[in-house]
Amino acid sequence: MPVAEETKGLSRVKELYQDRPQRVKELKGEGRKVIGYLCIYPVVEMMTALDLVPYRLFGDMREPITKADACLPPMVCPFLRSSLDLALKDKYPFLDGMVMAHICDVGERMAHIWRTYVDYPYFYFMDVPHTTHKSALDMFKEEIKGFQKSLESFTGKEISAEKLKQAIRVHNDQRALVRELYDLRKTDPPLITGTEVLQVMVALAGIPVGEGNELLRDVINEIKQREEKSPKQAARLLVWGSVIDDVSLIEIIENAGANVVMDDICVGTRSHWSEVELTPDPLDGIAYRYLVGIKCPRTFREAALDPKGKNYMADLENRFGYLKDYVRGWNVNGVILQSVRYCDTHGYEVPAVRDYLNSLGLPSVYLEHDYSQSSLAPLRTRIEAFLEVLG
Amino acid sequence: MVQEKKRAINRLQTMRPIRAEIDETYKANVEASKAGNPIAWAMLTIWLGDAIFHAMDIGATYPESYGAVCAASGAAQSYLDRSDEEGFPTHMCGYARNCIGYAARMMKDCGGEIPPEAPMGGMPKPAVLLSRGMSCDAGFKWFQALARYMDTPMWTLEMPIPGVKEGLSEEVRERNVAFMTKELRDFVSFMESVFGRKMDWDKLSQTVQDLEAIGRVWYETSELRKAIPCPMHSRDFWTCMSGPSTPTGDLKKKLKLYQDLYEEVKDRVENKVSAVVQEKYRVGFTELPPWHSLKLFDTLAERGWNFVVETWGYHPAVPIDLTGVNDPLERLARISYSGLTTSCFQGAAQAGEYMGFLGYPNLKYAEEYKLDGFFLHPLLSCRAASAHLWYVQDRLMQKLKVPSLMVEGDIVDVRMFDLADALKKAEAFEEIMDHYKEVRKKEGMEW
Amino acid sequence: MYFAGVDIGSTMTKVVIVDEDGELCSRIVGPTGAEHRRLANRVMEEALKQANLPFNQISYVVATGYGRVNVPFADRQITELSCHAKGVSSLFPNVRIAIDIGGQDAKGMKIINGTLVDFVMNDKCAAGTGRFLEVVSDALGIKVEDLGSISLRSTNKVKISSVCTIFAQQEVVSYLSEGTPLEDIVAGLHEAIAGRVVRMVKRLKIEPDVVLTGGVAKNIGVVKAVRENIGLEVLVPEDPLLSGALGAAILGKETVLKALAKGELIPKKERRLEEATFFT
Amino acid sequence: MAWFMGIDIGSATSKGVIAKDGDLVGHHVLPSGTNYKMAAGKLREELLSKASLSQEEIACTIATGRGANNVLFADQQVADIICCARGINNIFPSVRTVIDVQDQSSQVIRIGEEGRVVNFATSEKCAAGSGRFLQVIANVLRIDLKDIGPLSLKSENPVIFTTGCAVFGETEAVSRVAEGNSKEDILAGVHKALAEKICALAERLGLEEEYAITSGGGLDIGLIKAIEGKLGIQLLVPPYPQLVTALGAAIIAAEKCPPKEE
Repeated sequence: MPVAEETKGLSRVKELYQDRPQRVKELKGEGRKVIGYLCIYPVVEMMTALDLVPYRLFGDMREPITKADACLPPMVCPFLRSSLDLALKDKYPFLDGMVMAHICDVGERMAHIWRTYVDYPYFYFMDVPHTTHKSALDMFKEEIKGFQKSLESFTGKEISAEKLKQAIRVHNDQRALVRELYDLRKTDPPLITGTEVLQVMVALAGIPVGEGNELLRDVINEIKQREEKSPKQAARLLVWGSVIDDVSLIEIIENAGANVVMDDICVGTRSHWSEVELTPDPLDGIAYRYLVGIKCPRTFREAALDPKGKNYMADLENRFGYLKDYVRGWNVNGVILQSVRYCDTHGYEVPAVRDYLNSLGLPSVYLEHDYSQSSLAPLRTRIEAFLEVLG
Repeated sequence: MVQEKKRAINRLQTMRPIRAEIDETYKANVEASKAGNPIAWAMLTIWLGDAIFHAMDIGATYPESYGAVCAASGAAQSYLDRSDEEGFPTHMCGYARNCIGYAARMMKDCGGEIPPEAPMGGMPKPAVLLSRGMSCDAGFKWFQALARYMDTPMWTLEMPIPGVKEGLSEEVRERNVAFMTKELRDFVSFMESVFGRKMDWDKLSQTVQDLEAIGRVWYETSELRKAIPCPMHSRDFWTCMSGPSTPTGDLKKKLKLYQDLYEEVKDRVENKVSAVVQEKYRVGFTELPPWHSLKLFDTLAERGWNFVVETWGYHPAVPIDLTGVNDPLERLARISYSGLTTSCFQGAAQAGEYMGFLGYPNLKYAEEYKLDGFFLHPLLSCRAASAHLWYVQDRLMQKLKVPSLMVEGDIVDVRMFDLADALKKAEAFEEIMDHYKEVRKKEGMEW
Repeated sequence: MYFAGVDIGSTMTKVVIVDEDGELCSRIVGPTGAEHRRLANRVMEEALKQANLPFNQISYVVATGYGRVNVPFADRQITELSCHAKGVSSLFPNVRIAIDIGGQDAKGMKIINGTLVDFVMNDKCAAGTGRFLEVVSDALGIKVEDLGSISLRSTNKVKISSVCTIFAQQEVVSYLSEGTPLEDIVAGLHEAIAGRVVRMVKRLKIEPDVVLTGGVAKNIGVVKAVRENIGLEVLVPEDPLLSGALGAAILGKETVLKALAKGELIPKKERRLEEATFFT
Repeated sequence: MAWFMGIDIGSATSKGVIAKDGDLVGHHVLPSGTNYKMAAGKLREELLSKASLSQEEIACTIATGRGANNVLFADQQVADIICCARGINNIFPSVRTVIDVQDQSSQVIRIGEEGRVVNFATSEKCAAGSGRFLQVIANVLRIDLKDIGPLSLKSENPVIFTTGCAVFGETEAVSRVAEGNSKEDILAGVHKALAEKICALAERLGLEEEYAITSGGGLDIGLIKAIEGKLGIQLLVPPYPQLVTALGAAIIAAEKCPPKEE
């Protein structure tokens, strides 16, 4: 096979997973503008509609945090500290701009710190309400409008409703393809491992949506034709919690003798599950998808009061009902709750989500780590013990 | 009358009735709930929701403030432990863990009654929970978590927090104020449906007026603290700070109490009376103090440390012109939006500061209050009050050559605070303050 | 038939051999430590000598503990949590909550009908593990074994406020320098560790019978403190160090008997005691 | 004629010096043990006999260190940060940044004219990044403390040592050995991890030359090289790194109280 031939499918995924920026660097060379963003609230459709390349920033749990220690305290989310650390170490020379959103306390603070110490031609901070009240949706729509305006003045181009709808369609295509890929995990054993899926998700976050869709199609075809299936395991697990952008943890889980068949994290279902509805005014659909559609504990949801007042179980159903579909659809028999240390939005959630899983009769275990490889190793025993509990 | 020995901190006499008044509200709430009147547990929303409770005759109690009470009285530890047992991660907000532990104890062990050991008479079982989407994630996640223990209706009040640059335009301001006003209106109808009472709009207008009056006096008082020597120590400020932001009790009476406070402080300024024996260092405090170890400030006062200003969240809102704004809800929205977040944005933008209300005010106070240094108190259990402090330390030094002392601790959990270590660092910090006083002089700064 | 359980903890290595009736034929305890860790086979050798058996007579070897992956001659590895649960419930059939305070971790196990159903574990912070007492007794200049009896003399235990073990050590020294009676300090230490562990275990909803194992369980002072913190009777096995290895041996036995019941034969394999190699 | 005494009671060792016009006339180091008061007393005896002086001839004594309040015979207590600054300034007047690696904590101190403290940063609320970490590892590996440095320098590829916690450093060291890593690589790994923590402190303060290292850390060539490598700087090492703070105390004693009248 000639060396020159470009790699496709999973091998391409592995390339992109190993060296995330390689593609945007090329595109940058071709004169495209690259906009970095953190977390999943910045509206990627807007960037796509302006031919900008959205590039999602992650941390690096293999790289010790040093520079960021000078401007972020040790008692905040190590994932965010790591992300800033990489920026301070000038790992993103190819960025033309940066978009951050009010994702959580530290995310909000860090946006301003980032902006102070690392300068880009373009920077936008997007406020995101915490409630899903009607008034919050209206306000958020206006906020997105503001983001659109700022992007337009940065590029000197206008986003026509048609262009925006186009962008929405391609991104929805990607969401549909991701769900198609996830369907391949429903079989027992799953056709694709959790580790591979995560690599795909990470790869997607670093390339233009169109290329991502091509890549997904290749991967899906490859997987469908797979001869050797991943080993059949007793445990079919769902992994819940804060961001996972490195395969280490999933590898530990799968090496311990389990299949990771579903996830509820923001490099997975949270970032791809819900679509943007094509509303007459596209912004309505976008606002709704990002505020209500994305299921992250940073947003407050509560069941409507019934005549007797408030009902905890109804509340749990309203907050976590989507997990039931995951569990049933993917035939999950155990859940691993994991979070980086100092993540408040996930921390407060843990007892409630366990209450809900118990109501479904699903065993779960909660693991906390400080987003460094060394902090993952000790989790092995807990994971193995959990699998022994599952029997 | 308690005859107390001469302390290094010269406390204000007019502070005591205010403290009594604030303590009184705890008892009042307990009695009210015994009498069958609903009591709300509310996060501090800096006026937003509080006025509405008051106008609807619903007593409000503040688990954040109560966290400080439990910490000061030593009762907190058992509630923190209880929260651990309930499965909440230990790195979470000390106030929240204290409250969650308290709720678990009240609902699971005491059948909904106030736990016997609860300090200050305790917080009665709430009829409604008001949380907030501003200033910290705990602000709503914590009350949401309470649903495990009580089927109490809950509302979350939203507060937009734009970036400095993004938030400058009038368009954004008006949009956000309109949003907040709408939020408040929805909250009122929520309350009306939960309690089956109608809002008394006249009373609300009156309440808001009274609050504005108290707020103005409170603001004027804090302006007086710019005097050298500073007449009012942070200890007194902390004792009184919840009054103006929480409209409990008789507001007319409250107004009088704060006017008396103003008069005493003003009198001290005229007679150059200092809040500490001898003001050697003027220090600002950021963010929340170690409620369990307040003796720290007495020891520092003996060394000539005067604490003269505190951070944004507690700093009285700058009064704004509201002529022509008749809707009391809109008035609340404007005061809160300006006071809590954006009033400093103009200055921040000019100074090229992106850390709007959390960063820039420290620079501003350093200049206005002629600070020798800042005491930064990062909380091991609170991201919201800590994430920006390293940055603040850097900006203060870069821009104003004002040094800051960083002492880690916690608002509630005494195990995380090392008094001896703090004092050791403070001693060394005095040399640093002396040094930068010289540096500022060399660079032609005025203090 | 004989079955061996090898429990390689962070500080102690334990081996237990049982026969098919579950009768104890051999029990060996040796220190782990940087070098000893490689010598699981030596300890095994001693165990065989004690039971006076050739290695080939051992039908099944289960390795557990944090060094379990480094036992080359093991047929299977099972986590210490399952093994402790099994071992403890073989000694106390009615156990519902087992607490094991090991050298470098502390575990709480919820057990129903002899099987593990839920657990909590601390291996993040040395405070609340056996190490805590070792490190601090160091500072006191007394043997860990003596801590228990000393603490019983305490009339007014001190409050240890440090969260970090190393700092607790310092706190202890300052107490000593202030002339605080030794027994009150030691009692304070026991309270500190018991408090931490019990707080964690309470997440499992504690109900009787409660059993305490691990080296620390030999310390009467800690047992007392744990009892006070739980408010329930706390049972301690005669040899609290062995429950992990015992459980491992029993789990091995069950595996084999299950297989035999299914009519599967356990292939007699040539057993050799090779040194662990760690370069795989 | 007046002599001044500086007593530094640290968590592991107690150090004392007698100085005259800023010159060391006598010094002594002993383990703090479990009774700081006794350690202080013993220290004074040793110092006096070494310098063959009587207590009356000591014009002033300053105590510092964690156990300072146990030095009953001291005229005053001064924070170790200040003492360390004065001490190093007396030895290397050109030094502007001191990296002080003690048994249980590390601190970086920026110094101005006359050894005034200009800024400082200390390690967090646990023994991470402190000398204790090294001791623990040395115990695990059964190595004498003084051999740590030279051994570590032999390392070809240091193990990645990410946990800073002293007690868990031990666990990690144990498993590293088990994995077959050499003592050299493990020690180098610890040094690397320690250096990272300390350098983070230093970077927070901002660096200003020249640099020196004091306290126990100054005795560990492995750590010194690791820090130098990471920050790209040269560290000056005083003849008795662990005595600098005590010396500073003695110098402050001279500043504070002029010679007693005969």
